[in-house]
Amino acid sequence: MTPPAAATCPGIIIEGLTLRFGERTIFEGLNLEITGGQFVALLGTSGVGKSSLLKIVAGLSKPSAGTVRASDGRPLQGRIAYMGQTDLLYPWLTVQQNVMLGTRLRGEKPDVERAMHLLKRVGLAERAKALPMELSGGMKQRTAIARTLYENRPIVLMDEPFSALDTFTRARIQELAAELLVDRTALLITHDPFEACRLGHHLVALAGHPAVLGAPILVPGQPPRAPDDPHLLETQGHLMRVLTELETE
Amino acid sequence: MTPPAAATCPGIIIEGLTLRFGERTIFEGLNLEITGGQFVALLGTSGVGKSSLLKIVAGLSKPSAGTVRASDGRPLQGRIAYMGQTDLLYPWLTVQQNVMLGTRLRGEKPDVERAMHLLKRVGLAERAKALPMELSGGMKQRTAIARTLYENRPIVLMDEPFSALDTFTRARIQELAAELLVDRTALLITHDPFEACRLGHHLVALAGHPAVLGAPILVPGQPPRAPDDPHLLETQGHLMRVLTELETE
Amino acid sequence: MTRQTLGKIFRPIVTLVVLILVWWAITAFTSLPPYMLPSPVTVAQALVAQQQTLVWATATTFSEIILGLAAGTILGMALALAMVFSPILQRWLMPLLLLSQAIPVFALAPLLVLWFGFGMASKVVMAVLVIFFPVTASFFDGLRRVEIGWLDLARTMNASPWAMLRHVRLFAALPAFGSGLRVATAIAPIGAIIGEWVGSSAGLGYVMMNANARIQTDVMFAALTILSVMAIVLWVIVDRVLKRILYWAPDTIAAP
Amino acid sequence: MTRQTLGKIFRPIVTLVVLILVWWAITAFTSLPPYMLPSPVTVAQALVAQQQTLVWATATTFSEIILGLAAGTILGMALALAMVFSPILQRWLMPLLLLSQAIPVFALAPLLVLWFGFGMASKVVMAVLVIFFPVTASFFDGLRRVEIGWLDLARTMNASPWAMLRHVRLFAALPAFGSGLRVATAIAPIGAIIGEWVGSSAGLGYVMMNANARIQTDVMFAALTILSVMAIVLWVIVDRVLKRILYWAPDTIAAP
Amino acid sequence: DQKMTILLDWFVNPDHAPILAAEYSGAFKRHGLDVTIIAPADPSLPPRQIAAGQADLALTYQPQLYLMADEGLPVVRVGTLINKPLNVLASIDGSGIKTMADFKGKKIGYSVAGLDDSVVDTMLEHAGVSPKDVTLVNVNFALVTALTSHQVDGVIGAYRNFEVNELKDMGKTPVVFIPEDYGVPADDELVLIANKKEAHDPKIAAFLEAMQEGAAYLQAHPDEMWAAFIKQHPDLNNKLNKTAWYQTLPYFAKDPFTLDQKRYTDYEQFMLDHKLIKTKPALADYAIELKAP
Ligand SMILES: Nc1ncnc2c1ncn2[C@@H]1O[C@H](COP(=O)(O)OP(=O)(O)OP(=O)(O)O)[C@@H](O)[C@H]1O
Ligand SMILES: Nc1ncnc2c1ncn2[C@@H]1O[C@H](COP(=O)(O)OP(=O)(O)OP(=O)(O)O)[C@@H](O)[C@H]1O
Ligand SMILES: [Mg+2]
Ligand SMILES: [Mg+2]
Repeated sequence: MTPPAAATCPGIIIEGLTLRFGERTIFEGLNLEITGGQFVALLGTSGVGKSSLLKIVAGLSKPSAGTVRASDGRPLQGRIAYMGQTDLLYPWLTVQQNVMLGTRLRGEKPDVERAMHLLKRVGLAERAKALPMELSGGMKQRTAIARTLYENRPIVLMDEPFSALDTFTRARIQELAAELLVDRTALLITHDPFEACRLGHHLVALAGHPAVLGAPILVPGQPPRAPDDPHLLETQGHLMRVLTELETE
Repeated sequence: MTPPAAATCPGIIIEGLTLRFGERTIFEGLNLEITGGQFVALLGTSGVGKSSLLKIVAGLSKPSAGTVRASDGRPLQGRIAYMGQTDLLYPWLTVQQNVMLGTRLRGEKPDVERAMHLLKRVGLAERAKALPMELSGGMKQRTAIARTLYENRPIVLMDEPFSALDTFTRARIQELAAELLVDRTALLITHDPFEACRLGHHLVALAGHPAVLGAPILVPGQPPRAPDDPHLLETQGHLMRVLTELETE
Repeated sequence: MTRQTLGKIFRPIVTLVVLILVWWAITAFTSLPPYMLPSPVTVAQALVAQQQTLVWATATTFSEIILGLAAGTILGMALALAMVFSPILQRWLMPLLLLSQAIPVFALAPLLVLWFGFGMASKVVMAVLVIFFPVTASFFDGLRRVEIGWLDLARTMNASPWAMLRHVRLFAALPAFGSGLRVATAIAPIGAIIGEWVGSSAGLGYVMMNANARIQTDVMFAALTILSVMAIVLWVIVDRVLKRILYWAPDTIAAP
Repeated sequence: MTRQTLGKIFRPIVTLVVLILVWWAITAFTSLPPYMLPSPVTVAQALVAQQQTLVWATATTFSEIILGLAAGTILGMALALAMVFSPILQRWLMPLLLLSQAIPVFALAPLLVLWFGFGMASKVVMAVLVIFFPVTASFFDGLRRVEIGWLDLARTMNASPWAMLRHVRLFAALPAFGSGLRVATAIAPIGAIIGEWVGSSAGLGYVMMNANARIQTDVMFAALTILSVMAIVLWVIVDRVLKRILYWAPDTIAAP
Repeated sequence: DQKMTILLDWFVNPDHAPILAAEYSGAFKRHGLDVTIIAPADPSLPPRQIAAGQADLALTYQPQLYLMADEGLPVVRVGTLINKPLNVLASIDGSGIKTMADFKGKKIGYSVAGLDDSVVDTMLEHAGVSPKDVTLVNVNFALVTALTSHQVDGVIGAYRNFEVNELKDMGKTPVVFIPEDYGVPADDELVLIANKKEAHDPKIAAFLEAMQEGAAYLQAHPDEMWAAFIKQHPDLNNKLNKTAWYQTLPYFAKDPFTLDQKRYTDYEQFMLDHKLIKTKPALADYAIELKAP
């Protein structure tokens, strides 16, 4: 479980990214550089193109134009852990097997201990043998989080990973994520400004038709920030203003 | 689109409700009375049994013991609009057809105007002819909300209806819901204490193993409350304390 | 006409041509005697020589196939729907359906002929017997394995069992139904041929049986070629139509 | 043994008994001559009288069914997998598979006997030809209509195409495969019977054709009864096994 | 012992008695032969298998010989099992058929196994009925059922020693028309064919000789042979087969070697006249007479 050294976690460079579905342009000419080892939160109104952007970065769909590459010049593929907006659990696998899916798919030896440790941290140790259909919505989401963290990859992409969790569970799992993803390059989509400010080194907003990326907002201090961190509250206020401006433009 | 008069919206009486899955007791002996025309927000940690409770009230699953009935003695069935935790859109229907699903299923004349009005209010008027697979996560959820509101039923049950929406869209749709559900009996599951305080006449928390319902917390004033309503902030603080207590018990 | 549509039209033709070339190569370069497998050239000659007979036989068999497929599909759907509606019916119907599949033609033939005579009817009935089962089995499987949430939702909307079937189960079962229909389409030609086996005085099966008995292998293969082309064309049509109907159930084959 | 398991065992038996009673009623109360449909009593007598022949024939046909079903399922799966792996292969294979379904037995028989001789092999090959297609078609359909998200996720996890197939597509296609296997199981007995058409001198199909040719309707129906029971028992077994394997794909039939 | 395979024309039945008798009486063994008998379900299969060298001998019908020669199958007749025709056009009392002329506007069922449709045409023409006025229906192997259920008014391909008895057994009165009476030349009902390459192999002659001994033994001990037959084929133990067993005895060729040249050339002319074959083959092309060793 030792994370790769900060130096080994590549940054992500997004250049001129454009996405169109037929006539509709979702976003156009997006540029963004995420420094290796940084945690970036991506915000934006519903339907603006956040998930689409994340999928392109993950290599799961092709942009209409533009490129995404790693800062170290090596291919991104194979170094990304991706968590989609829906849980995407395999219904025929137990919770534990779902968590260890990566090793299973790569034909590696599954690390049961690590999986059980993660399940414990997300509060599902007792349900390790349950099937997804026996879980509540939030439990499914936590399983998916555990699966993503189990992957132990230098780059982590997460699409609204905590949306189905209550305040307390959410806070706990945010801390877990921050702990395990320290020095990883992470891009996280969230609708919760508080969450964004708590976890991110930088915040980026996607807005408009076609959508463009706002200038990254720096959050001072190191994540995860305590809920009452003054930086946090300050940045949250700033963020809300920025978002409100974008919204009313 | 005229809502039924307040008097015609029945309350819900839950008595001695118990749910077990095999050996595991989810909740036991729940009692709750929701006055007709009231908006009740249900909170609780992930996996505590909120969705299960809602499904039982909706008549979709059987409790191990206990009863749910309408305060006016008539059957509940047929008077409930239910929105599940997942969007449950039919992939072969367009957004608009999904919204008008109820009338289609009952063989009634679909009310296109009403559907389009609702779609406009949730910001999807332009995508009325799109298929669910062409929508973003939040757009799917908004379609499901429109579908639930289209039903125009005296009792409305909603399971985390706004979880995939950004702050602004969420606020707008909360207002829409509050407007259309005025004088309806509504039970809403949410993880967002702010949302609960904004929309609910009463707040109820489900907590513990097996879970029990806490005493309903009254939120003064009429929903939807303005975001800076002093009652709101006060109750939110109170609610957080209650939840924290339950959590740490 | 775009390049793509052109490709779609040409591809089956290219496939056919290549298959015929392979066939020709087999007859030319192996020692298989012509009375086992005649060369495509001989068969083409027979095709021309027997033109008249074959055109008429093709028309007959084609109508049997179409009628059998239509009736078989309708019957198959009806049976599946009946079984979904009533689990009791299912318990009694299923063994009967299995019986209908296990009984060989020659055992059924006398009864069929007694009831339906030697005309078109007995052949269509026979074809239907062969065709309906894949449709029933697949459709039934599809109907009963529907996302529970969809049914739950429909239930809260006061959908009658009928509306539930018509608007939810039916659509949800379409992909499975498609599988069954594809199988049914593929075996429809043999269904018609089996029908002609029962008793006939026309049709490609009749021509084939006659030619077979007279060791006119070329004529038999001429009829067989027509039958095969018919089978492939029919299947391609059904496949395309199904893909169009199932626009909402995307095919993921391009990215294995 | 719980009441439920008892019910599960008794239900098929009750079904069989009722079917036999219906059969008896038909022969007793309609004017159907015995050489069309003999009464169950006559058939039971033939069953006893021909015991020896029938036991041996049953053993033969049973092994053909099992071999045919096993080989057919394996071939069916292999072909479906091959087509999933290579769209080019699919384009060339599909017409061949359709051909294999459109060619009647009597046209194939000489070639089969030539290649596989008069023994068990040619019969099993024939049975396989009948059985494999529903498996291929349904499985292939299931394999290609997989939730895209599952595939996407696996892709980010560096799954090889093989792992993707083995751990994702395969499981996701199991319900569809089940449909196909159910159809294959239902037609497996007729597959074996058709196999016996090809240079046969043993098996229930042989006994039946023989009896049919000799108008020994009672013997034919005795063999038919055995075949039917075999078909139903086989189907029930496969159905139960499939339901067990598909524990994660719930059946919603109880709540239509 | 020398291994041999013989393909019957169809399922085992009393028509095959001499071959079976040779087996039961040990005649094959005495001639150093170990014979495997295979009964196919489709009568058109054996000639092809002989042509392909998959068996040593096969039973077929004389008219088939011309078709095979016409199609270039390398097979020749080497012996005869039944040297008289068995085929009849049968009807039953109550179908309104008394003479051949009554078939005008009626349906006749036949099995596509042979040339029965041409035979019917010849018979009809001989009786002054245009074949166009009669519908021929392929009823496959359900001749008797088709007739008794009145789906057809007559059937061709019924055998004198079998289906005719069967109709009687069912309480019907058969009305029988013999093809030879209506301009169809007589033929050998069942003949043995071998691959041209193998025809002069001594084991073929040995087989014929053993079969001849079998036939002789059968004529002398029909009861014993019947008992042996039903012991081997208990499923065939019924009245119908028993009647056929005894009724067929006079039809078996006493000398399987003999080739009645005139009968073969006459039939060849018949085939040619009816355009059933395209060319006139030489007799030696399709039938030879072997010397008994
Ligand atoms: N079919 C089932 N079989 C067994 N256990 C089940 C089943 N369905 C739900 N449960 C269990 O019931 C409990 C309550 O689930 P429920 O979905 O009601 O939770 P919830 O309060 O809605 O949680 P969340 O906020 O995560 O949606 C969970 O522990 C879940 O594992
Ligand atoms: N397959 C598709 N075909 C057509 N349009 C699509 C398709 N997939 C996505 N879109 C459109 O692209 C836009 C962006 O979708 P995306 O899922 O990226 O939004 P998002 O920012 O993640 O929204 P949310 O917060 O609601 O999840 C939406 O307008 C959606 O309708
Ligand atoms: Mg999204
Ligand atoms: Mg829930």
